[in-house]
Amino acid sequence: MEEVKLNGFELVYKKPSTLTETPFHYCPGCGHGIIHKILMEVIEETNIQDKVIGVAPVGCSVFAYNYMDIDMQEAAHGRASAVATGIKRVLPEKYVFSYQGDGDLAAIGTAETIHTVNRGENILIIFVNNAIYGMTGGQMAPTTLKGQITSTSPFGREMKSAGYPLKITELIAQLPGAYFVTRQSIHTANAIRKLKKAILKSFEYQKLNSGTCFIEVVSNCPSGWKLTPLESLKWMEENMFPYYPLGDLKVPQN
Amino acid sequence: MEEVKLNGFELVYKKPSTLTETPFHYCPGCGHGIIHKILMEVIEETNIQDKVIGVAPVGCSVFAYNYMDIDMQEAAHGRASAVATGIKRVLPEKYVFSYQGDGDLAAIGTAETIHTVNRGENILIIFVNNAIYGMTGGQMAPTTLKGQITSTSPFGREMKSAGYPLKITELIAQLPGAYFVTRQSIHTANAIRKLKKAILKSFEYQKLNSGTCFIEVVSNCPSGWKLTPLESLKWMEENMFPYYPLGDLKVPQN
Amino acid sequence: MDKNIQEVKLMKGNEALAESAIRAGIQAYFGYPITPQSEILEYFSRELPGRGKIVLQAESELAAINMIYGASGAGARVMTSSSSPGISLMQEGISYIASAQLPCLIVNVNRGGPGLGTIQPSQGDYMQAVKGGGHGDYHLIVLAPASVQEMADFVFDAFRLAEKYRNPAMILADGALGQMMEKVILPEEGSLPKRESKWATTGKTASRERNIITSLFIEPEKMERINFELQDKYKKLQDEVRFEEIETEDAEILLAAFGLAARVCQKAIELAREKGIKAGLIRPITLYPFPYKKIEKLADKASSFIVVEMNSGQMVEDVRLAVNGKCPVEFTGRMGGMIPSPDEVLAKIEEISKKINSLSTNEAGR
Amino acid sequence: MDKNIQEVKLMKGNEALAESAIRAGIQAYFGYPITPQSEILEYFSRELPGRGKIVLQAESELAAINMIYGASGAGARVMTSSSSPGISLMQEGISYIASAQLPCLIVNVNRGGPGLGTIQPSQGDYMQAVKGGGHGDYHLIVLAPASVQEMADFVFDAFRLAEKYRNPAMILADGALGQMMEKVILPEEGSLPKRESKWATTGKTASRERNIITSLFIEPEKMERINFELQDKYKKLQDEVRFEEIETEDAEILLAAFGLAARVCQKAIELAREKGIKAGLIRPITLYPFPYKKIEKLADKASSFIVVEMNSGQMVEDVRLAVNGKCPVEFTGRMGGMIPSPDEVLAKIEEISKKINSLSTNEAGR
Amino acid sequence: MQKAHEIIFAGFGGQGVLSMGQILAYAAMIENKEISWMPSYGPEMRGGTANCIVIVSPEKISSPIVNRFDSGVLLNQPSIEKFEHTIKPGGLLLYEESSIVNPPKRTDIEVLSIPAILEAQKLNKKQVANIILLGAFLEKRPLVKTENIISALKKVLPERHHHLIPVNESALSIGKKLAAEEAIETEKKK
Amino acid sequence: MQKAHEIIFAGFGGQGVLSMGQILAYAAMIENKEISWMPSYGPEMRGGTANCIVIVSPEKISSPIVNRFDSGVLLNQPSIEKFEHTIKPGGLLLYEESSIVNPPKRTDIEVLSIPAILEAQKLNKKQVANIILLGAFLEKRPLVKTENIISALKKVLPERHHHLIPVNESALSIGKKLAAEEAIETEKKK
Amino acid sequence: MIKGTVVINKNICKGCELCIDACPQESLGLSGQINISGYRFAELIQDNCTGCINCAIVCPDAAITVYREPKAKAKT
Amino acid sequence: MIKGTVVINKNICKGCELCIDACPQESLGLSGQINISGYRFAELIQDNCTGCINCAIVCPDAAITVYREPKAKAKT
Ligand SMILES: Cc1ncc(C[n+]2csc(CCOP(=O)(O)OP(=O)(O)O)c2C)c(N)n1
Ligand SMILES: Cc1ncc(C[n+]2csc(CCOP(=O)(O)OP(=O)(O)O)c2C)c(N)n1
Ligand code: SF4
Ligand code: SF4
Ligand code: SF4
Ligand code: SF4
Ligand code: SF4
Ligand code: SF4
Ligand SMILES: [Mg+2]
Ligand SMILES: [Mg+2]
Repeated sequence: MEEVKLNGFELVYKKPSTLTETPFHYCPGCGHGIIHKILMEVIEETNIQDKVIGVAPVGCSVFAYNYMDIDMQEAAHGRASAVATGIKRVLPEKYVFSYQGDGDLAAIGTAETIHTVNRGENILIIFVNNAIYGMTGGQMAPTTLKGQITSTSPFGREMKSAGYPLKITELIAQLPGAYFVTRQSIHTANAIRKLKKAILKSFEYQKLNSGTCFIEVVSNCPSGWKLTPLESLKWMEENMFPYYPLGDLKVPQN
Repeated sequence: MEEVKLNGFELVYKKPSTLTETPFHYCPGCGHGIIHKILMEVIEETNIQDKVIGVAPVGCSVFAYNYMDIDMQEAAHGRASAVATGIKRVLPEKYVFSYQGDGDLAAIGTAETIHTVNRGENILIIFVNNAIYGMTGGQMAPTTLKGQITSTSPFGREMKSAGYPLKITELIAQLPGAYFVTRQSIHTANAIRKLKKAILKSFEYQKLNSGTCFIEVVSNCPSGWKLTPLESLKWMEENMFPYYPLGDLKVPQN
Repeated sequence: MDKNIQEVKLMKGNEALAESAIRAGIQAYFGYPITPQSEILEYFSRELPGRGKIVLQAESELAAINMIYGASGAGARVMTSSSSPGISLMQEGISYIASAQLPCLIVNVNRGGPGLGTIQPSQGDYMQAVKGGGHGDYHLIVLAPASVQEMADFVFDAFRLAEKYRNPAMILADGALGQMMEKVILPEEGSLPKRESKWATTGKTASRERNIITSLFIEPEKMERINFELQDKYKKLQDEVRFEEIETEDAEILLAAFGLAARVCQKAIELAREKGIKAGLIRPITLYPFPYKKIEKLADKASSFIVVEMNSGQMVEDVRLAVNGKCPVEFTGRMGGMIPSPDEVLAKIEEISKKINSLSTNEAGR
Repeated sequence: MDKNIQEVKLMKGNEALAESAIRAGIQAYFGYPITPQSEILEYFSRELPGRGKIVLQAESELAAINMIYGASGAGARVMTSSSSPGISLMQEGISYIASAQLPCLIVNVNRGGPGLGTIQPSQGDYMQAVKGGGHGDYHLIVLAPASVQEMADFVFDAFRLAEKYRNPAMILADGALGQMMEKVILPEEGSLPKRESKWATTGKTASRERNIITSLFIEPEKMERINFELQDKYKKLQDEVRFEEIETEDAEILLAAFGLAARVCQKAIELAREKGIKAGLIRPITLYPFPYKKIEKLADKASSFIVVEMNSGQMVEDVRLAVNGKCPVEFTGRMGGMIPSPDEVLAKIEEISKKINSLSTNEAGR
Repeated sequence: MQKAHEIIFAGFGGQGVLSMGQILAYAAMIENKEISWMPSYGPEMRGGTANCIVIVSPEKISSPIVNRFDSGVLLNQPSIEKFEHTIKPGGLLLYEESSIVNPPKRTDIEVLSIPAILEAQKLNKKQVANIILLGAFLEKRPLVKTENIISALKKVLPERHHHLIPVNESALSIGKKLAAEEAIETEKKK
Repeated sequence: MQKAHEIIFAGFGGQGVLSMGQILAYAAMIENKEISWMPSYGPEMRGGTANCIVIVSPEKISSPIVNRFDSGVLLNQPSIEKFEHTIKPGGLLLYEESSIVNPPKRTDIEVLSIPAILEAQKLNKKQVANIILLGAFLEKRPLVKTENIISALKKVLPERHHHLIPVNESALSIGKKLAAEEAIETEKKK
Repeated sequence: MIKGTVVINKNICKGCELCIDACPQESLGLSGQINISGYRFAELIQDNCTGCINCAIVCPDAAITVYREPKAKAKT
Repeated sequence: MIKGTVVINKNICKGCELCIDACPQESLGLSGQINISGYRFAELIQDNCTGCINCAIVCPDAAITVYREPKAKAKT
């Protein structure tokens, strides 16, 4: 990082240059902001800004391209991994990632997600699981927990009719096309440092052309959950981690 | 079975009455015919002809309703399980099954398949895996084996680009909504007897309203494989069984 | 339920539509969230389970429309709803439903397109709705409400027509009609007769042949017969044409508009008449069947039509087909989520009226 | 490669189209099998890998069209192909591609619908192709070949137009054109200039701003501006109108038909002229942009139009819009996979010609 | 009043601007007036500002969305930036004092600054600030009778909050008082 | 010949009916005639019967699909049922003898029965039965020169099968001979 | 040993030979004739059928009906 | 102990308090004022910042810049 001085003090952290000046439109305390920032830190530190193409989903992060100062495409709802496949196949030398929410990746996009990984497309899929449809106002997601109240599960998610919270990452880890599969979160500075490492690794792995890297980030949605940001992190730890345990699900064999 | 005499001999086997008089249009030795027949034997023996609704896929078995003498719906390609969901939800007292090929269930229908089972819809899904797209002339299916030659993998299925043979039944077995998941085949009389038992059980389980029953049938496609019927069974045993091992993947816990 | 008392309520269009559907006796709703109509799914999620009816948030619009296929084929009164991109995803399923002749209701709360576009109100899906967005020769019955009251009322009309003709029906609304609150008197529960479909797949009893729901007819001769059936049905449907006329009797300039745009036109007409311009409005209520005959008649008296739409000019083609050259057909509209203001429409009216007068004076001059 | 020698070949329409696409330098094909066009994917599966190009059998048409979005957005010359039901599944993606203004080729080898229908040849998807099957105000560039030769040639035209106007192009063929063999001279490899798209997402170099491919413009004002851009483009496209005229100079009765139907009409015209009836044919080659002006002119001289289609009468609306009441516009056609025979068309010609003559004699009588 | 009155209510989410509009709409309904209430709607996460357009009219309402307003009730700075210029000449602009750094500058409309939040804190019920503003608005533009606002409140508030009706009533009258005084003030200034 | 000649080839899949048509089409192409070859296509599994329509014409061909034919070459019973009545009066119907139980009954067309399979077995090359029939057809309807059929074969057959050209040549001439004799036979019968 | 026999519907048989392969008694074979669909069809070639119904179970076209000598009778 | 300090961009801060919670030194708090977006924003409330950058890492709006006294200087 270049040396900037503030009355003799050294700069030790500043917003990455790979983020634009546009302030995030996200609600206060939303994990999307944290993940965007960390992702762009990695892009900056690995110097691949000119070699990376990102795919934004339809979801709260639909505007990701307003913030990430890289070439990006905005995909149809659920099709981000298909769009990423199209890009990577014609630009095999470039780094390609998709950034998707749980509704996008695990509901409407289920087929594209599974087949993209099954083909072992050499891309990184970042899966932001906040157990709800944030953008559309807090409806039930495939990852919504048992009994969790949302605008479309007003009496709490009920298995008999709405089905079970879908652990799609566990399914993904089964596919031979998956090279690195991990579940991380953003509830503490250290968790965020771990997430950053996972992203860093994934871009290194992408050079190897040996399969898909898949990072689930258990995240929050204060607005959808109707909690303050701090409450939301607590709720996440108490309710989401037990069902979506953090850690690596599949690590490269060699 | 009613007593019919042939010069003093007793009838011990005849085509089930739940099959219409229309001869199958299937190619010689095709497993679809065997599976249709066995399925209709179960319907006949359990006396549920008036309580069962079947869903035919788009695939060679698209004409199933010409042969099965029960109420049926013909679904759009890949959507049979969604159609079955629609039927079962409004007719919860009836027995509902979908009958789908590998292209239908594991390619274009992946999302519907996974979410139908994840919701634990109380239906039976019969998944006929012949590792190829039969109806359209022998193209590669998600289940096509490594190196297998098809009209769209003329040099043999190659992982780097086409991805890996998809063991969707193994994924299905992971879902809490799945109640009974098994893989059977049709290569011998005994295998067919086992398959029949599995179908019988599945209809019994459907009364319990405790989740989806899923039966994969490893089957053949002499035409698509460009083999004689007998060769096709041999090829199936030698090549498909090792990758798609027969047996129960999930049995009811109780 | 005091719901049945004819009391005036203040409701959002989306919620009035949903409550009306409950009163129309729907047995199941299958849908997927999308702005600006998620309130429909949310309303059902609150209200249906308690009444022993089915509400299911599908994994996608694609799944939802095929659940509709199954449920309607099984004899149930069912509906789905979405907005533009979601409706596009349903096109294959809609073509299947039309071909298999399954009655159901599909609601499109139109937003600005193309693509992801914007979530603001639009009428950009007119062509998709009336000319068939899916493959093959089929038509939906399409009703276009222009108020919260009609959002509620047309649910009953849609089911009545859909079940009478064994044809899918669509209510084509827009984001504003879905989101806004207006006064509404809801239709009475139970006032719509139960659906009866002997052809439905409910289990083959000994007393009848098996029932089959399909859209596959591999021999082209057979497929053509099915198509003739459909075309006959569409001819019969012409009897169901509905429209609203406002001050058309003496109108020199006739506005043609549907849905929200028609309301803007109504205001514009008042303003025009204040300025002494004889303007009137024809509002197609059924977009399919389209009131060709009526408009053709009106064209005999009018000196010009002005079609006003919240799109690039889609219904204008149907108006031109009806007018068939008898008089000029002008167009004005806004796109991508914008709503024309009464003043904009007035300006167009004045422009055209000047044209007409100058023409007539010229003629007088000769 | 001897491929480049201008030799006459005998090829299936589907394969001629695929080979032509290779010569047009496509970098990738994404598709999913469906009759009657699977030969396209199969041909590419044999030919592309050896040439270091991409052929990918997607998990569905839905995935395929979105792969096209990504690949075209990344600057590559790409195409997909399918038949009616598969094309319906692509409608959301097509609307996105049109909105994001991504050049690409989509081939629809039309089969009989609606629904699963039949796999026999049809023109039932005309409306979907030209009026927008997806949501919002957009148009595809639509080319309609009528021979195996044109199946090959139009691939080059489609890419040229698509890339010139940053707009998706469609080749609307039918099952017969795809399956039949005819003589064909394939276009020369390398005769189409490389695609250049400075706006493509290829990695943001220091020397430029980042490139973004999107169809989302949440403020309606912005979305409307995008729509104006699109509408301007569609106006410009009118310069690209193409059609074929056959014996129109002295024609009393003008047939209008596209694709395979036009070939049937050609035969019918010969038969009619043998019987002394002055018949001619206008064949739109670009279905969008549609030759309105040309047909309007022709309407001045002709006493009647007869539109002949392999559907219930879809293009007939565009012909009526062009003729705008100047003379009657009749229709005859077959549906659901049936092809009209020259004799059927001749019969219609004779019927109309009688009508006309009786009229004129009546007038003479006065 | 014989013609339609078109009002924009705008502020931060959570300041109760949507319900202000709804209460007015309900009251107008009780008086058998024609009404439309059109909320701004957008992707959830854009949060921040919210607004609604309310039209009260003796006759059928054409477009529920208009771009120029007879009155504006604005609760934050962004709303001032966005809507000050949309008020018709001779129209009314009410704004919440404490939230505004740069007050409106127009002179061709009546501009009133109401310390609603301050007054609400005095009632130690911050939530009624919007009702105070509504009161102030009605003082200047008596579109509906006060008693109907109260009955409207009964409709809008869930049963369990009906004990809040009294404090809302006082909020209303405070608002009216403030508006009356403010008006005189501004007169004096001239 | 000045007008288009429309032929239907039909039989079981595997009897080589599609290639018969293709070979004729190639030969016609060599002679710079206009041609169209239209195969029946359907869901794979319906298997069984296959057919193709070949049109050879001096001028541009309009519809590649016609319902009435100048000639028919039919290799199995179902094809007879399906196509016998579609031959134009005065037309030609050739069929493979051994496969047919109920032969055609029409008298307004020329009907020839050719023991192609039998003769092919004599050549012990069952696969050339279709070429024998093609030869027979060309004897009756010389649409193209025999040498061009040979060159067409070279085009259609993959290199590795070119050693089969000779046997195909003899098959052709056998067909021609059979047709000639058969014709005389039928004459006699009258 | 129990005696049985089978009746094969030659018109719908497709000659796939699965029954022939499945028969423990090798009682079945393909006929030299072809049926209306052009298939050689299966037929009994020995009188040693035991009525085990294996052939009927594996027949994809449900073309086989199986009969068996009644136990009673067998004993005598 | 190393001395550090932070600069918070009050205009983009949304007052989510994640930084406040993440600060081991409890150096941060919410201001009484609100910014143009109507949010109370975070600010330094004690001069005990060690420049550990935790706050900056957790900040969803990348509103925080962190500085630290150079080691060298610290030693003297
Ligand atoms: C085809 C289609 N269906 C539905 C929508 C509406 N929609 C937009 S975002 C979204 C879900 C967002 O949830 P998620 O993917 O979890 O992202 P989040 O906002 O929670 O980050 C939906 C249903 C759409 N835009 N397109
Ligand atoms: C939307 C759509 N895409 C493609 C097709 C074409 N199609 C028909 S069946 C089929 C696949 C059949 O394979 P499978 O499901 O394995 O069934 P099988 O024939 O092998 O039994 C395809 C791709 C279609 N009818 N509809
Ligand atoms: S709605 Fe939820 S996910 Fe979306 S920005 Fe707000 S907090 Fe984040
Ligand atoms: S194509 Fe294959 S799957 Fe289809 S009927 Fe023939 S053998 Fe069976
Ligand atoms: S019943 Fe058993 S023994 Fe008899 S033929 Fe069949 S398989 Fe052979
Ligand atoms: S199994 Fe059935 S179809 Fe196959 S040969 Fe035997 S009888 Fe014929
Ligand atoms: S840098 Fe560390 S110590 Fe300083 S304010 Fe931030 S978190 Fe607290
Ligand atoms: S974390 Fe960032 S946004 Fe949140 S309060 Fe601290 S500085 Fe403000
Ligand atoms: Mg989410
Ligand atoms: Mg298959």
